[in-house]
Amino acid sequence: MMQSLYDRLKDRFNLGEFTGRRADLAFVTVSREQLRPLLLHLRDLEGFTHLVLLTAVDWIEDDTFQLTYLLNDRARARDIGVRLMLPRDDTQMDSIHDLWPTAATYQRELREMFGIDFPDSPRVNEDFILEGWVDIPPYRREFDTLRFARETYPERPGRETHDPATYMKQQLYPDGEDNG
Amino acid sequence: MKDELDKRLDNQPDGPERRGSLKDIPVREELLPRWVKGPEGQEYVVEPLQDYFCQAGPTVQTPAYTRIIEDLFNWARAESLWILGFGTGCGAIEMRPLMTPRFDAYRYGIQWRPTPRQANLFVISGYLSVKTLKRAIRSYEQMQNPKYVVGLGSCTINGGMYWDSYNTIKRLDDYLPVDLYITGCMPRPEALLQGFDDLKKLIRAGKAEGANHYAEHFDWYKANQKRVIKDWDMPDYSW
Amino acid sequence: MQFEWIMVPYSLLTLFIVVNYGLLLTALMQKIGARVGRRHGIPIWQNYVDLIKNYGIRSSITHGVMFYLGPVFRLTGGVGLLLFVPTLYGSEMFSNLSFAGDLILALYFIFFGSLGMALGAGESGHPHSAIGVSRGLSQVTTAELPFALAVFAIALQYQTLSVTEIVAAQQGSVWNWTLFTNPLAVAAAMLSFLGSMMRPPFDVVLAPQEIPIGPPTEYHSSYLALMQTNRVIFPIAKIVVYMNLFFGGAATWPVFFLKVFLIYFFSLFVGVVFPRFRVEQSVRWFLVWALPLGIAAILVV
Amino acid sequence: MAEYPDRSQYPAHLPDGSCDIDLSSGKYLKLWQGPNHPGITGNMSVELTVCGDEVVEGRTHVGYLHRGFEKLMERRTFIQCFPIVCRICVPEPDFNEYCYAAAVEELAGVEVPEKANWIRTLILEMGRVNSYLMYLGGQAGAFGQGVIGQWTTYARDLMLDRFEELTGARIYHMFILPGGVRDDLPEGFDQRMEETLREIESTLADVHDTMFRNAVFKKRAMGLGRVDPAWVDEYGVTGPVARAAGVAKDVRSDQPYLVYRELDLEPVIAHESDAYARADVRRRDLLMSVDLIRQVLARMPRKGPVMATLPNVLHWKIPRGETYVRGECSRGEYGYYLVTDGSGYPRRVNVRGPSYTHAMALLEKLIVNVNISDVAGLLVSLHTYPPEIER
Repeated sequence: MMQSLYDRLKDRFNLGEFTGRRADLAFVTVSREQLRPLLLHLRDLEGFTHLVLLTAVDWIEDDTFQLTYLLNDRARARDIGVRLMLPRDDTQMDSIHDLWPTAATYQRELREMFGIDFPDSPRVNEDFILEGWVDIPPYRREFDTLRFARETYPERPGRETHDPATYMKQQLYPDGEDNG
Repeated sequence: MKDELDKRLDNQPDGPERRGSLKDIPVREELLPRWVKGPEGQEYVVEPLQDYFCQAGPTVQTPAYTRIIEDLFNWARAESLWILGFGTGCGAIEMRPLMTPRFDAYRYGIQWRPTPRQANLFVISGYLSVKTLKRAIRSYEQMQNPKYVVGLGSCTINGGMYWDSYNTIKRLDDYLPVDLYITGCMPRPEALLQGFDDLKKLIRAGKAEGANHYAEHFDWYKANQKRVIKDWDMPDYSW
Repeated sequence: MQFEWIMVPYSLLTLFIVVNYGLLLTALMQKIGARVGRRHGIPIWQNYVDLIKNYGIRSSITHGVMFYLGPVFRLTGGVGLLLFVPTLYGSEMFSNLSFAGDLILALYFIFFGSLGMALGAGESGHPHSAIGVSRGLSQVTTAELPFALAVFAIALQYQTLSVTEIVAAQQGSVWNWTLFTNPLAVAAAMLSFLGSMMRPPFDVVLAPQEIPIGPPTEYHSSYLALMQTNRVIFPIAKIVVYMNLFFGGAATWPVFFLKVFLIYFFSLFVGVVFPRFRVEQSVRWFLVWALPLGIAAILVV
Repeated sequence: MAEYPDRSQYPAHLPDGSCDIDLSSGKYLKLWQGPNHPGITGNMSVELTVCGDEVVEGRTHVGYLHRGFEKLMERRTFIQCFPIVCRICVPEPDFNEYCYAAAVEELAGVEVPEKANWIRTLILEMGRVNSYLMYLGGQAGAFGQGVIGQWTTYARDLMLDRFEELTGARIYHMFILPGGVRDDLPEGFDQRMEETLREIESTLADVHDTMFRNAVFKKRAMGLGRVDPAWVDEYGVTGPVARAAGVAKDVRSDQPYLVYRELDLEPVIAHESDAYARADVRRRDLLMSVDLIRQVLARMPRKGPVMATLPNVLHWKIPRGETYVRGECSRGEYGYYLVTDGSGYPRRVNVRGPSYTHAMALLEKLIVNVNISDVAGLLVSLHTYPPEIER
């Protein structure tokens, strides 16, 4: 089902990598210029009327952010995830709040948690979740939450932590032989 | 609890240096000084932080009565715990069973008050994010002496599940004077009832003087609070 | 009848009995309400403990002079109402100062507390207080309207404004009660009674889910304790007025306790499973249902 | 007596709210509902600008419960993530466990035994019953009808007993883990469940009489917060809110997961789309859940394993991929978007909670022109749980 949709879309849009995940779920990569027409096409002609979520993945090794726009077509019970690769040094993206008003909330969160800017989105610069945040956006991979927590919030002495793997090894093989 | 706190106060931990601000946090607009036009056309300057709030800190309120009256009051305080209706974390979900047929804490003189002015027990129900901590401090300060704080769940004690989270505090007693902790994730209503029972014993014995402790070590608490709350845009003490 | 000094200790004794009865009665009502929710509810002495605790709070802050006076006014309203109507009919000891006051004074005292509260709560500067006060005043006003009409109706009926004489006219038999001689007036007054008891469906003034908790939001410690004291005196004083006007008064304490309990229970019984009206809905309700009854009562007389 | 602040110059501005509407005109008032407010659903706040009794503008503020789950999960192994996911949504934690487990299983290619799927369905429906019971009490409480909350919490306690019997915990069950479920049903569970269900049904009958047929409740709830069916797509509305607007949106029948394909269910819909219709849809949905629990217990296989064999979870690496798994929780569509990169840790987890759209964009749209008294009722009628907005 998703393959035939891809074949149809391929003729009209310049699409990138296609990943079929399940019979009713597939992901497709698209370029920045093509995103808006593609979303419009999916929404108005293919029946993907429900914006399920909009989020980002930080591929820090490749120096890119992946934006995922997940759309759902309820009538035909299928989903498509539209991927968009955004270079990490140019984190500006076009807002889609005029297609789905609810996208403004997602974009506000992305602005705060990843530092991806959506210039025209309403109230995008307002605090959403964090308040008085002084560090880099916390969902970026290079932000180390453990270090931040250690430096900011004093710990109560006496707390023990174990690395599960070594701890299990000690429990199971107290003599040090590891057959696994 | 108090002894342990005093010990810690003696050897003040040199907390980690405050991290340098990567971005400056502007003072909220409504807190900036501004000109206001009165109803008859006169203009005057309003400095919200100066004009709207009392700048004085809290004072130690000593029991001024004779021993026997103080004992009577302590008994009354113990038997009439009014919890502030502020569910700060997920522990709030066990509050409803606590006040309903199965557990019915009303039997023990426990009830909710929706405003901090009338409450005398603040139950911190679970982890506190920094944003909530700010509100919790203000709510706590608006309560009247004597007031008690109960920390609910492992996450108020040492961070619990969220020990490595960038947004939750790890030790509640750094920021508010805690009288009692109830462990668990999440603590069962029975545990809460037991905890309240123990709190009552503390109060009756006159040992729950958290509010005075807060007033005595006000600077220490404020320093701790300000270390975490980076955008401190409120008066130091909320009356 | 003239004022004599012995009336002062007698009145204080009345006050003492009423306060204690009120403390127990409100707790009992809460327990009955809790039973509907399948709970045991608070211990019967809980109100005493709360009162002691609130007087024992060490610190308190103020927002100005009226903030002090609000609870004082309110308490004055309750105590005054109680003292200027005869608590027990025909009793030398418990007629209080009723020779000096008449029905109009009682009506005035019923309103006096709310006005004092409005001034005090307004001073506290809390928006919830202000909203609660404006709601409270509009609702109390419309709720008092049928009551005032009912009072006029029975004043016309008995050709007197003196509470004592009205009670006297109802003695003899149960059938002499206003309840049976002028049922329309009683119906109007009882509907108005519901509106002034701050119980659902007419408790929008306090409304903890919306404006926690209305006028008393900023009140605490001794202020709150004063208001709590009033909260046990005022309903009973009001019920005493109702009892005297409509239910034949009471000649002995046991009858008094029973009648007060039953009238109080009426408001609980109606309200316990109801949600609350919004303020404009309750105003409309009083105007549509209670007011015509009151007018009809006057017309019938 | 403490000194008190000088309030002689108290201006029309209150210091606790910004004023982009010209507050100094004296016509408007900023009013914060929450976070320290009993009329708010959990720890969030709504900043209201009111004119008289009417709300001119409302803005939702969240983040008071933010713990950074999505970040924390990036530094926990797949099995370590499992105990923390349920903390995302307190009143109905099982959906987190299910969605997370299903996403991990799909990417790792683990086949779940059939019996585990039945038990999972059972747990999810039990959680739905809990959540709805809590909602009914909250909805009545928001209009001042406290006694309903007492009754439903009592019924919920009974269901929590069943949870405790099955999983050992009242709130956080941690029962559905990647690969299956932790344990089989205890002996005699069916019978005790049947007793509980009967008790819940009789409570619901009482609730129906005292709440849904109550003139005051009807007067307050009818016509409050109408959702236009056109907004369902625009604002990402799902679950009972959408179904009350006449859109039969229910993941259980649209894209059946677990064993819903084998159960008889029909999405409950209504058309009035106001607070009353939403409450009624939830009440009927609750009855359907009760029925589904009975169906599951009657039809589920009694033999077989409840757990698939997993590789050593301490060294469990999942190949690169991404997926989205959804389920229908009591508030709407709950989903997990999971991205893996071939290591032992999730690359990215994104939780799609239904409150995210309901409490933010939709609420801000609905709240305009609502009476202050009805704000709490409107909020509750959207059935939002703030922790799933901010995670």
